[in-house]
Amino acid sequence: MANPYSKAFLTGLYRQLWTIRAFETRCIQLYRQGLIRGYLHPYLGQEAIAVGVCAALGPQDYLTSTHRGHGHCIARGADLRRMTAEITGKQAGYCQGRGGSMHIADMSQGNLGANGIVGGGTAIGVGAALSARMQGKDSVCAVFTSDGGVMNGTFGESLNLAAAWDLPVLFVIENNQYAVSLPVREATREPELYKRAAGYGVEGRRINGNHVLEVYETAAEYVRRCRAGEGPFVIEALTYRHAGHHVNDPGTYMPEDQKEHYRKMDPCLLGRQFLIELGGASCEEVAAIEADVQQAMDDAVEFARQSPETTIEDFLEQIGGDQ
Amino acid sequence: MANPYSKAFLTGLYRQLWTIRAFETRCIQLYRQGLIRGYLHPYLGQEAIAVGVCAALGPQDYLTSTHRGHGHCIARGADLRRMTAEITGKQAGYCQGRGGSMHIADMSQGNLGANGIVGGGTAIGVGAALSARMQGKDSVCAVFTSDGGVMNGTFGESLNLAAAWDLPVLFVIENNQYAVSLPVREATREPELYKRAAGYGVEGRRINGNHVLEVYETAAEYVRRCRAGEGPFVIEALTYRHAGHHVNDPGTYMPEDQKEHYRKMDPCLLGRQFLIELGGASCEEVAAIEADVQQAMDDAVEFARQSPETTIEDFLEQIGGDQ
Amino acid sequence: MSATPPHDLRARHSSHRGRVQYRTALNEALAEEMRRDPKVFVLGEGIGERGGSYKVTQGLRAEFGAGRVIDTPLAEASFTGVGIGAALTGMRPVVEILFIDFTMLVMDQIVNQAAKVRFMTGNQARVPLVLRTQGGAGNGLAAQHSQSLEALFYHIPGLKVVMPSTPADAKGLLKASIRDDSPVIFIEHKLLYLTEGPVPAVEDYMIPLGKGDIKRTGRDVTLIAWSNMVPRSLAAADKLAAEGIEAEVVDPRTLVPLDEELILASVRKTEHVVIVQEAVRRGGVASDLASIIQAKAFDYLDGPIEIVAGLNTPIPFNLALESACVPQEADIIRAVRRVLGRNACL
Amino acid sequence: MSATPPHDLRARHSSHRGRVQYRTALNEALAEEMRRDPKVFVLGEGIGERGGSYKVTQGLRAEFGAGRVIDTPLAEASFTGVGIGAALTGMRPVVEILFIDFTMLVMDQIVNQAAKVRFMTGNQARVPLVLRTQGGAGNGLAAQHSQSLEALFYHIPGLKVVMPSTPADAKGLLKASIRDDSPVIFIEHKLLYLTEGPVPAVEDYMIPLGKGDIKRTGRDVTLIAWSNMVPRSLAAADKLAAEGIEAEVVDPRTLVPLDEELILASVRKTEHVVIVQEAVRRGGVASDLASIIQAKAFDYLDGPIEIVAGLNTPIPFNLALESACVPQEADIIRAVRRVLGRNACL
Ligand SMILES: Cc1ncc(C[n+]2csc(CCOP(=O)(O)OP(=O)(O)O)c2C)c(N)n1
Ligand SMILES: Cc1ncc(C[n+]2csc(CCOP(=O)(O)OP(=O)(O)O)c2C)c(N)n1
Ligand SMILES: [Mg+2]
Ligand SMILES: [Mg+2]
Repeated sequence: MANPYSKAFLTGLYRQLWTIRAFETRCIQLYRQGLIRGYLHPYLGQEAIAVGVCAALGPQDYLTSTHRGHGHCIARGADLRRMTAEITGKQAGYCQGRGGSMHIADMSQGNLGANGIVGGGTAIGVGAALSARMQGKDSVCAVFTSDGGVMNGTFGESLNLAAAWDLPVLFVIENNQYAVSLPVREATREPELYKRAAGYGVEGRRINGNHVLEVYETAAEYVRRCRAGEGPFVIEALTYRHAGHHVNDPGTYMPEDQKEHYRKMDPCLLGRQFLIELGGASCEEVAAIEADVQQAMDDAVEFARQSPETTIEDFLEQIGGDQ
Repeated sequence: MANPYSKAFLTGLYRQLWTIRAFETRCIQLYRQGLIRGYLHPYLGQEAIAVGVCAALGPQDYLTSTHRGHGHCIARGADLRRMTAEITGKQAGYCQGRGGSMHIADMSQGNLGANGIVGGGTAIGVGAALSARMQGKDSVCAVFTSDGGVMNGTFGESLNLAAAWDLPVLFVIENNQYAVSLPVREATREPELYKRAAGYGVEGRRINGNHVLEVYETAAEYVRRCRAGEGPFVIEALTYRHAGHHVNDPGTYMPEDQKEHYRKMDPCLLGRQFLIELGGASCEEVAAIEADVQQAMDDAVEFARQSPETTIEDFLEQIGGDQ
Repeated sequence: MSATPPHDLRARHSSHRGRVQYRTALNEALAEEMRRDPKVFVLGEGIGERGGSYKVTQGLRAEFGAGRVIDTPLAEASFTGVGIGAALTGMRPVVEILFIDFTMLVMDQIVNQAAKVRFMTGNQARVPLVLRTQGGAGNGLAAQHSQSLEALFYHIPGLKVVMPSTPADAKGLLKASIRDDSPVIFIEHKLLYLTEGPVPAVEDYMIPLGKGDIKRTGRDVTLIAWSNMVPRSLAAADKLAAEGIEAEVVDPRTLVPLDEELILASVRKTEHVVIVQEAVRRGGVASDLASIIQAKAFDYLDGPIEIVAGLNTPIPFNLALESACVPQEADIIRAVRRVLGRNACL
Repeated sequence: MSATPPHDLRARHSSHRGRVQYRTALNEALAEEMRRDPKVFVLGEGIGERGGSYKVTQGLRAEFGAGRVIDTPLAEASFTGVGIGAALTGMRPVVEILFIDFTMLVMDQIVNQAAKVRFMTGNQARVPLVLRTQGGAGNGLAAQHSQSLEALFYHIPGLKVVMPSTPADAKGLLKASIRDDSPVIFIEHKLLYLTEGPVPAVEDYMIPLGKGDIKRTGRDVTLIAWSNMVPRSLAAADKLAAEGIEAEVVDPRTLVPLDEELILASVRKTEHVVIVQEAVRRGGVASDLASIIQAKAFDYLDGPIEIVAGLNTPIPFNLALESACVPQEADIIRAVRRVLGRNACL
């Protein structure tokens, strides 16, 4: 493999992979401690998709996210403090504690938000792309969706609109092979989900979603072609969750051998390997990154813990008469 | 062309083609006279699709229809009297005058009804097929839809469900190349609509929708294969309306040369030609069929005219407290 | 007489250009806003060359081009979502859904996305989207093209709901809706498009959302009505005047936000209330208005509030049955007589 | 004390098998109906092997097989449509939509198809479909997983709306819903699944749709509540009893059809009404009940009807804010004191 990647670039990728890993791992702990409530859908095992795609985006670009949205938020450069505050329901959070994990958004970076409705953000992303073009901007919108999300009719509708209007949309299907417990092969007769694109006149491709460089390269090509007016495109990134659907799902329906298979190509493991083998980083350097991330994470948790509770009085005043 | 068709069969097809033609032509007159109100979407120009598909169905089969549904109703064997009564809002109509043109249904023949919501019947048809299988019936459901109907997300959703569950559904896309005034090539980047099927693991085919025998043959093959458990299938029947979207739409956006092109392969003209050339019918025999149909139509109109108005008292009693 | 606030008086007092159709007033509102603000655009089915099923968008494509007057395929849920995405990123889309019945296809996008994004993101974003649609019975279009469904939107926090009854209100409210930062459900009525009325010929004629209007003053009974029930109530009021009954017709114009004070002031004056609603009786907006009035003006009422509403049934195709299902002039007159204790006249 | 009609008394008087969970009662209802009638089947997300998000369908796949306990992909609109098609052709499907919030995706199928087919076809067909779903706040699930949306279905003619508050009601009403020939929207509450109560151990325990229940008798004030507001109102009533206030708690159980007579009889007795609703205040079912009561029992009321309801806001994620948005025991108590003129206690 020729190596067109700089050490700095590979370091950046790995730092993000590891940040997501650390963030989710810590969130699960916080959940078990009762500091996070509601639903928590960890992104563990899928880190390379958010990181690879977001590395291919520029500052002017948009993304729409899913119910499993922490990874997209982090990969798009969100502040861990405000994320942690949000997920623990604090006023200092991105959404003032009103949104939580399933609604985390960072509009300042074009992250239009996670979504509690599977498929809910798909059409919204197409709208962002249309809007950008109308405003003369060079933006692309990455629409993250899932093997479940493509089953919702708005996937076909939105893909069709984006194609009919030649919009710069990159649909990213994170095929982790399950919608909760339903295997994708039971959800559809054609489990190669990218194949749906052709029927709408759209180019698509299935890639290894655990391989951050493969994700990055594919996304970079499609983003470039989107900017050249050739969009939309579809990426189906094959991947696998580390564990169950959410923090309380034991995932007993996931066969051990499959878990094992994907653990061997864990996105963080691969990312570390790229950094060392292609970037020439030393084990110490890797450890330093991880320590750095850990510290940022500790700091974020501390920030969230100390951050004041949102008050009911403020809330009532804010919602006022009519919301 | 080898001729596997009997004169009786071809006579049956032609009688139905001509019945739809006569029915729609008369309805337009009644509309102009103020005897029909509301929306009226004539099936003129598309007759071969309903006739060809329904000829391939057996008595145990189902169909779901569209807002342009008179043709399906007639081809499935409905009573012209009750149809005319319905469309003129009389109590003796199929739906007691409650439904009208857009909701005409004949449940006794497995016609689950026209639909005022474009795409509204698609999933319902899949349900009929599932239901039949659960009840151990050998039924197929023909889901009629349109170039506009496939743009609605339920088309992809329903196709996917039917395929995932191997259901005996025959999706029939009547591609008349417009949704009201929107040409299909502006509605989608891939105007060969049957191509969407492949992405769901489903076989589909585009055919000449004005050619009743081509429609019949394709439908017969797919219905047979549906009964053998190979369903679902998709037929895209290319066709063209004789005139505008509804009786008040002048259809000025339809280019003259295209209208002319399709007029030359008018489904009734072709049907008559098949009857004469393949069935060996004489011009007198054809004229007799047409006269017969005309008489049935006159009789139906007379029946509807003389049929008593539905009374408000009856209606109020019927809806009672809660509908 | 009008309850329009001071800053609109200029408009009221200016010379009118004769009478304008409701659909023309809407068309003017769209055209003016599109001229004023390049971020305003429209999308929907058949709104381009064709000018819309009710001709509200006629001429817009010619003036503003296909880039800002976008014909969509039949994919309501997604093109509404496209509107939301555009609104979140700096545009001001006006999405048209041909019939309010079809808004049932976009409920997720409206209820779970548009109405909630601002709240869920802790005020990071606004959704300045107008969803124009059209409802009501009266043309023999049967059960799937005749509903009055404002109550469904009225119940969802985060949405505004506007239902103009006159050409002037249509224009002034549509312009205000387009400039509003919240998602607005703007509901027209199919029987009003061809009605005519004066429209102030002033620049930027606007009516603030949340301001109702007294369409007729009267001392004996308050008739609360909106959309097509306003002209019908006015016609009933004219007939009642001949019997010596002076009805005040209050048109809230915007159901959310609601001009409660205007309604309550009228109730306190007349002490008798009839609410006229085209939508079916059960669970309609009229019930909510009644619940507010009885809570806030209980001591002024000397009898129950009457609701004249649609029957609890889908709308039938047959024209005679259809009109039996929605309030007619005679139903309003009878209800007024009833609340005034003139049962003898029934 | 119960308003249950005579043919159910047998059930009431029979020996109870201790206490049963709400979710277990639902599970029994499904299993019994599936055993009784091969036409009954269930479909939805994760209802097979997984047994449903709230374990209501646990064990059904094992007993009835994958053919009658169907796991669906995430395509709510279409699998609901599949249910309608199956219902039209002889089956009795029970469709599960995981959260009532997601029913926004199936509104077209429910409102424009299921509710209207029978009417539009002039009675040619019935749609014996039950749509089971689950709503309410209380678990920190935020704005898209916490709504109370019964008002939207309540307004649509052709639908029945059932909202059980106890395990016994859950069982009896679900069985009756499955046997009903109309589409029934059956709304459970996420906070009730683990609650326990007696369930009559009789064969085919059923509660007819349209029969409300007096959950507690009292002479001073009528508390009308449904779903999770019933236990909350009962708790409030216990506290009020300590102050010498005897509240009657009326649970309509089915909102459509509504047991108006039961409600009015209680109102005529107590002459004071508080309606407790978890859904947002504006345009909720409580408003409609208030409008009916003031119309039909005006002379019995000596003060306004109070509505204790959710705030007009999407539900926030933060738990403290969430509970501030929906009625709590203290809110109910305060409202009762208010209607009884005990303002001093506020
Ligand atoms: C419209 C809708 N239906 C159902 C759900 C409940 N739900 C949440 S996540 C999920 C499974 C999603 O699977 P997939 O889309 O593949 O995403 P993944 O969880 O695998 O990332 C379901 C059924 C929902 N949130 N929205
Ligand atoms: C969901 C929905 N959207 C819009 C309409 C209004 N409408 C009725 S027919 C029609 C065009 C349909 O075109 P197509 O589906 O191709 O069918 P055709 O009329 O050509 O038979 C439209 C937009 C509708 N009835 N339902
Ligand atoms: Mg998945
Ligand atoms: Mg068409």
